[in-house]
Amino acid sequence: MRTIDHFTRPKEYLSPLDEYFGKIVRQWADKEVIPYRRRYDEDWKEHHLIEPAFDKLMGELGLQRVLFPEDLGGWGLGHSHYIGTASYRLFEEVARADSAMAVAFGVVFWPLIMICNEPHVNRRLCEEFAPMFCNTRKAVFAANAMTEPQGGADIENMEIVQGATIETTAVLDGDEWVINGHKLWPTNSGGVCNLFGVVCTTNPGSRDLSDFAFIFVPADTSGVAQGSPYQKAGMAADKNGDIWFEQVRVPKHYRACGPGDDYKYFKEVISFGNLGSISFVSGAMLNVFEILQEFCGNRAYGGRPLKENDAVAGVLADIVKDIDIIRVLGYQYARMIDRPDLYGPRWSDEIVAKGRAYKYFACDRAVEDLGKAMNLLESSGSDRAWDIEKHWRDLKIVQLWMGGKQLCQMETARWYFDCKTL
Amino acid sequence: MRTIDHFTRPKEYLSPLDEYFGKIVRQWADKEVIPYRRRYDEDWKEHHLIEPAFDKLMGELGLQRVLFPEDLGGWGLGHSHYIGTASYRLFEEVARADSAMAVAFGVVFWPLIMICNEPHVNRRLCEEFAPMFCNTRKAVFAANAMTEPQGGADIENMEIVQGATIETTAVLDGDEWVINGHKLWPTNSGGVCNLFGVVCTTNPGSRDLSDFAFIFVPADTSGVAQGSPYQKAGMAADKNGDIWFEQVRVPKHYRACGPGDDYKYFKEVISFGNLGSISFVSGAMLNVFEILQEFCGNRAYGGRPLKENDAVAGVLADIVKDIDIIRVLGYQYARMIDRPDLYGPRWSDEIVAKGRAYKYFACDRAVEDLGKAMNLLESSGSDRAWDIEKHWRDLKIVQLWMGGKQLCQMETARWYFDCKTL
Amino acid sequence: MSNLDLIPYPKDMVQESDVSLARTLQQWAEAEVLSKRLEYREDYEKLLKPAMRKLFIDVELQKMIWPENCGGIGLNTPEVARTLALSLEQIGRADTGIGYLFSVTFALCSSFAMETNLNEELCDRIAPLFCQTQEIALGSLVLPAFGRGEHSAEGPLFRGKVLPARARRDGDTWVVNGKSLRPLNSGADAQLFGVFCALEKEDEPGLILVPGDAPGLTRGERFLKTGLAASDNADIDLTEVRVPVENLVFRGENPLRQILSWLYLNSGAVTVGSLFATYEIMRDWAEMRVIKGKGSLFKENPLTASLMAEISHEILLSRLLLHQLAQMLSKPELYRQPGEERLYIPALSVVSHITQTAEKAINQTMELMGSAGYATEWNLERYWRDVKTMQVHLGNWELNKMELARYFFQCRNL
Amino acid sequence: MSNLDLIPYPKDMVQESDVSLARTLQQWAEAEVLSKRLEYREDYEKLLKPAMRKLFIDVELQKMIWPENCGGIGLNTPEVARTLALSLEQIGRADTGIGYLFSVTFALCSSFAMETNLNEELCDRIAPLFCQTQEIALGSLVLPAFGRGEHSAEGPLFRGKVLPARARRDGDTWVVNGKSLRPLNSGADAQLFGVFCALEKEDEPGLILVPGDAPGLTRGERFLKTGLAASDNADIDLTEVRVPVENLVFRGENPLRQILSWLYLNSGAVTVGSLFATYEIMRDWAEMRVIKGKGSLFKENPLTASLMAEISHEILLSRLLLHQLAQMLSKPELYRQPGEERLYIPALSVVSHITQTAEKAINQTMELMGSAGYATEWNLERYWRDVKTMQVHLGNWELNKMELARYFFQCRNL
Repeated sequence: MRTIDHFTRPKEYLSPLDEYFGKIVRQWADKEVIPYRRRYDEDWKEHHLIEPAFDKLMGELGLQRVLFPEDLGGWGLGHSHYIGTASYRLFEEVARADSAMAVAFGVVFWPLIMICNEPHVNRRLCEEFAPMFCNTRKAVFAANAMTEPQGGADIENMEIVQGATIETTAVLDGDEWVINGHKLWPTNSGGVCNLFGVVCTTNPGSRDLSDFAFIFVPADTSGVAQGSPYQKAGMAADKNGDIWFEQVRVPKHYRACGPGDDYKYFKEVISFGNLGSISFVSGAMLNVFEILQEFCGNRAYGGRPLKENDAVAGVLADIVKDIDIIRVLGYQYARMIDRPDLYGPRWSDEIVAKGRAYKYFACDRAVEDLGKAMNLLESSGSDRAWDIEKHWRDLKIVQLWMGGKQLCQMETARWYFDCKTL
Repeated sequence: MRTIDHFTRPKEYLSPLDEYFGKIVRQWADKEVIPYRRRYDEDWKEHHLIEPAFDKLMGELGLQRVLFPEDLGGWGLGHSHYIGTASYRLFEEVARADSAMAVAFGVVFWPLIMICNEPHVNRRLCEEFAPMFCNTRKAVFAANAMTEPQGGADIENMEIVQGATIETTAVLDGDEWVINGHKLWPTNSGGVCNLFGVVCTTNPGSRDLSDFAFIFVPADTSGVAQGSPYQKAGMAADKNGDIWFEQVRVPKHYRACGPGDDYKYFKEVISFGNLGSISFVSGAMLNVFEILQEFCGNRAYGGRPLKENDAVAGVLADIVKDIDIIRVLGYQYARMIDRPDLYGPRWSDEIVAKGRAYKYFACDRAVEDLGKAMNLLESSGSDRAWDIEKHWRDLKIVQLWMGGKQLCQMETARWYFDCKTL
Repeated sequence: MSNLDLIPYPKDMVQESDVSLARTLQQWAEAEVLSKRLEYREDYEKLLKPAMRKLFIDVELQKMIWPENCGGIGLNTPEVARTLALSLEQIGRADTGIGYLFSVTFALCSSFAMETNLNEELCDRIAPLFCQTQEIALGSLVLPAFGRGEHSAEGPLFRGKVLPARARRDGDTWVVNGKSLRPLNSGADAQLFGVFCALEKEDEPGLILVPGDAPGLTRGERFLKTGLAASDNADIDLTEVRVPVENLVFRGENPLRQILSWLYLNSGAVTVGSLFATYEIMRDWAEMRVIKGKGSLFKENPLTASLMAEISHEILLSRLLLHQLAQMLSKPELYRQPGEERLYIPALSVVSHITQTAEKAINQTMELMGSAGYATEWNLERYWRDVKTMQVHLGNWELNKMELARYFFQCRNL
Repeated sequence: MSNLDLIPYPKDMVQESDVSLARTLQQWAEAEVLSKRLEYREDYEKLLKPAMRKLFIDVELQKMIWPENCGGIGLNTPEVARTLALSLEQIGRADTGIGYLFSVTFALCSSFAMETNLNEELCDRIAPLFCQTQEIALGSLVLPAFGRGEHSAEGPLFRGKVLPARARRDGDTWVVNGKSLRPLNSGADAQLFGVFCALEKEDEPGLILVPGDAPGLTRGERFLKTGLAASDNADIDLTEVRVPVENLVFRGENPLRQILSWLYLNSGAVTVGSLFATYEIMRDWAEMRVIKGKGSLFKENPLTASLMAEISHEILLSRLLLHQLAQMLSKPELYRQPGEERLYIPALSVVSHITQTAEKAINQTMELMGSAGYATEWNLERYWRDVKTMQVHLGNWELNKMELARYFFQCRNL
């Protein structure tokens, strides 16, 4: 009998933490999430059921600390040579149970990448923010406030827009930044966020990349307001809402890397975003494999298990083939992130573009395969009871975020074909 | 300006011979093949144009020797830990120019795998056959005579058929095998073959795997007859025809590995067949990228290069994304073949099944992408002059051989879902 | 202006009465559902029942198929196919689930209320449930299902599947038994179930009508599902349920095919309607959305325009196919009876194409809209969940294709 | 027995005369092409010309559209659409290339020989080329093409593309110039070219008829291509070619759309015919092929049956769409003139669906047949090459979709 561990992974790439991470998170998933997840959709606003599971994972198991340096209570992933492959395994195992929890957990690292990763560690900010995540047994959430009402994912479409459409402003007043603006949709907003990384401009309309600023704002700073969460097709464990910044004042040194570098290393954030997205897809799809094994092994057509019908088996083959390929691809990309010495910096246009390409491939395959899987199950395919419809709703969201497919296509074409005007 | 070398390869997997192989074969391709390949289709029967190019590659550059041990004039690839990745690079570069030449060249190794590869080196047969390939500057061809009139690719569908459908018989008479049977379609038949590896049975109808036999038959042995080549949609450089074996006598020790092992290691042959197929696809598709760069860069729509039209760029993105993924996947599979210590034996059901899965993925993507590429070029897409239609015809054949998609699906499903009756 | 008139349909096939009914339903859709979405955003389900009441009772849709002498409208000739196509487009545009409930109800009743197979005794007895009431009346079907483990324990197979219930003859009643049956819809509140049963001592299975209030029929918990909120579905148990012998509407495969042919036409029309809604949502988005910073309108970007064109292209083709099928169903003299393979196969083919195309088309529209695609606020995601749910209820495509294979290649052992 | 009657088409739309012509063409297809494939296996092209002669001359197909007073058959009213759909199915079934040559020729002549836009003077002058000859007569089109590098050098753009030639008025003649023009077909042997030209001192481009023997018209080398062997194509050069002013058939976009609408209908029908051939080849294969060792027939395996069903399903749908389009073209009073967007867009949509579906369907059929799929012996690979070649000649789908986007979303700057 095969298990999800039979799907291919490049053995030589696995991180020293791989086995340990895999073990503790899978136990957590099987015990704390999978038995309850069918009731998560109705819990989208309150998180009565969801919050305790987060506390276990992030606070008690302490996985929200991993990026920070060891001497600050972290696990030193930020300066390791296996941040990509190690987080991939973490996210994959969480996503197997619930990809919304995986993204909420993963996004905790998203702004911290700007200050915890070599070669651009901002020691002062690490020291300042580490305690918030390391000295607690409760889940603590961070978020990247990027998207704005007018532009959708324009802000991620750096190549073209170059920050010119950013309307959230940061003005230096003495040694404080004064931030004003309105952001939408970030993961871990809707009231749960503790620390924001805010994408803003020091000079509205400017295409000068040194005006692009990434500034940290603790959620309890006066002038910060979070709206209530939006209702969505899925991903109940991930809250998204509006955030308003009105005359918000933070210390000057809360700017992550400084003029130019904020822009440069923000592209590393995009790379990690794509890596995460791929890992969420493979994790959820591994669970889909488990579900298909059970359904097609125990339901009969013509008196034989469904899986023994050649036509059904053909579809099953198409699905596991994709899962295996997505996983290989995800680990290859994680390795490219782990080894800039071999593949170039994580923020290079090449790494960003290839991440986009792999991400939209993984999402497209998953959405199509989930549609086929639901159809194989007939009416059970749309029952909450089988969980496939859950993964279908959740992974659709992964496909749509971060600018969606079209932005991925444009960045892929732009890099490979040197397009100038896309 | 990007080149085909910008497509991802796992850097840590590359063989010590990678650069050298890449360099000499690419020179050969650009000089000896690409300028002439548009006339290959009319040369399908005679090979007036094609044969000299083969002699250069296989005889003069000596690449037909690589599998044999060094002391027999070979390059020792058979006992190396990089046979997979090294051959992948070789085949990819040849296929970039002409995938039919890549398969004809690759299949030279196919039967030799049975006797040149650790841990089942048959030293006596290596010594006997090495001179045929190593002491000449002419191209020398080998072929696997597998397919039979009645069963199509049944013979490759080992799991189910277990050799029971093989009608080509080998009867031991003293120290000689007496072989009778009729084979179809092998690459490098149609008159060009020098050495056959013949799949036959020592006990017709038996499902006892020790009755499955793989026996070498030099093409000039009396009783061996090759028919003239078939006319096909493409792949003019690869001749396929009928082969008749009538009372053909070869020494007893020409059986590759012996009862049981012939069957066992023949599955390794399948694995290499799938590895080769993937490499042919990625090689040809790399050339498609070069062609698209040229066409979409120099043809204009609305006064701007085609590649600057967002809708066209979307299709271009879909295509390069697939090429990059196929290549990553191909090298991962090559590595799995190189490192049985990490991934298990090359003849294991897992390696065979995953090879099938990757192969049908690669072929399906390529056929669809080539259809899109031809459509992008409008009427130029069907012109011989642009070579895209050539790759389209050739890769379609790669998709169809070795049992085609359905067999790949069944073996994938069978392995992942423990199906018993597919 | 919704611009739906840009999507052609075969005008020479429909009558003025069809067009005017469609216009009425379009008004209903806009007044009762589309315009109220915003106000009910937080609890969309609350608007469903009132809207359904308007449609089923006030517009009298639930009387449609019944003969006039039973208090119905008497639209029970084959020509109703064209009426259904145009009408259900509008209902599906408003809400897929409401359209689906009507589709199944009509298909069930078509087995005995159509002119071609009119069973007056049954009509007289059943019609009041639908025609003499101020309550919404729903019909539902219980069809063969996958077996569990070895089928030997589960009685005879029908086309590879297990019959959901068994019936034995006892004097002038049928006694029906079956555990945890999964109806296509409305297990929690349907007034009439058509249950496909194994008939004791007979070779052929048959469809038996079981009223929702029949003693021995118990309804399980309403369960959660992806879409079709209008359908309160639940498993049902039948324990020694007794119904008059006449409730056995038919035996064998062809009559079942007839029900399915009508269900396929209706579901296809509902899906095309949902695609209309998709098109309208996409238009709104494309008109107001700006990309690449200010200035460039979403619809003027070649890539997004290309995808929008692809989607509209598929909608156009689906509508043409839908009305072609309606035309075929409306003329049995030319195209055979819906129970015959010659008509059943095109019906299966068309509805499969439409529902599969719709899944893809709505998926792509969501891609165009980014987070607005999955935000409840924009309504699109509901059509996406609804259409997919309806599609899976039409059956596993791989297994449905076995029917096509038998037809096109005379396969015998599939 | 080919079992093609298993694939339905809208019977209520066609007249008996259409059916009988189709029957004649079916006989031609079987006698002149299908049955001769084996004997001509090594050199299939050799059978093309004789078969075409039979079709164009003996069956008089090349007289079809011409008015009777010009020696033609006079099938030049919109109703001919339904005739074309049924007839070209049979021609395409025999050979895609022959069907394509007829398709383009008819479409070109439709611009001045249809009752709705009859130009008697032109008909009198051109008809003899087709009606008073014992030679095969072919028409061809030269349409706007991609620019090379900067278009500034290449004159005005038409819908983003470059006009292939320029014409200046000189008294009562047009003087046409253009270098290395790529016709849709038959550059090496067509008797009549329709060249879409930039007209000096005019804003709108126009279509000018250039006879194949016009002084100043030179034909390049016949070039090699993937398919459509029946078309001997070559680039042509026009150097100071003089034609009467009346040869300017029309100016502007709508008349071009009309030509294309007819071309789309015809190409769609030819493709459906090629799909019929695919279906027949697949049936033969499925009947004789055994898999998994002896005993189990190919068509009885659920996986292969599923794929065979998928393919047949697509063929069925394509045929329904084709005849729906024919119906729309045949009734301009209900569906507008073919030159109007309201009809042109559905035509583009339908032919794009059919040709894209056909590519996929034939691809899948080849997959079923393994090496027989690409062996010339089994004939399938030729339909695969032919259909794909015809498809790419209908234009880049991404750019064609811009037309759909303008129609459905009123885009202005695409």
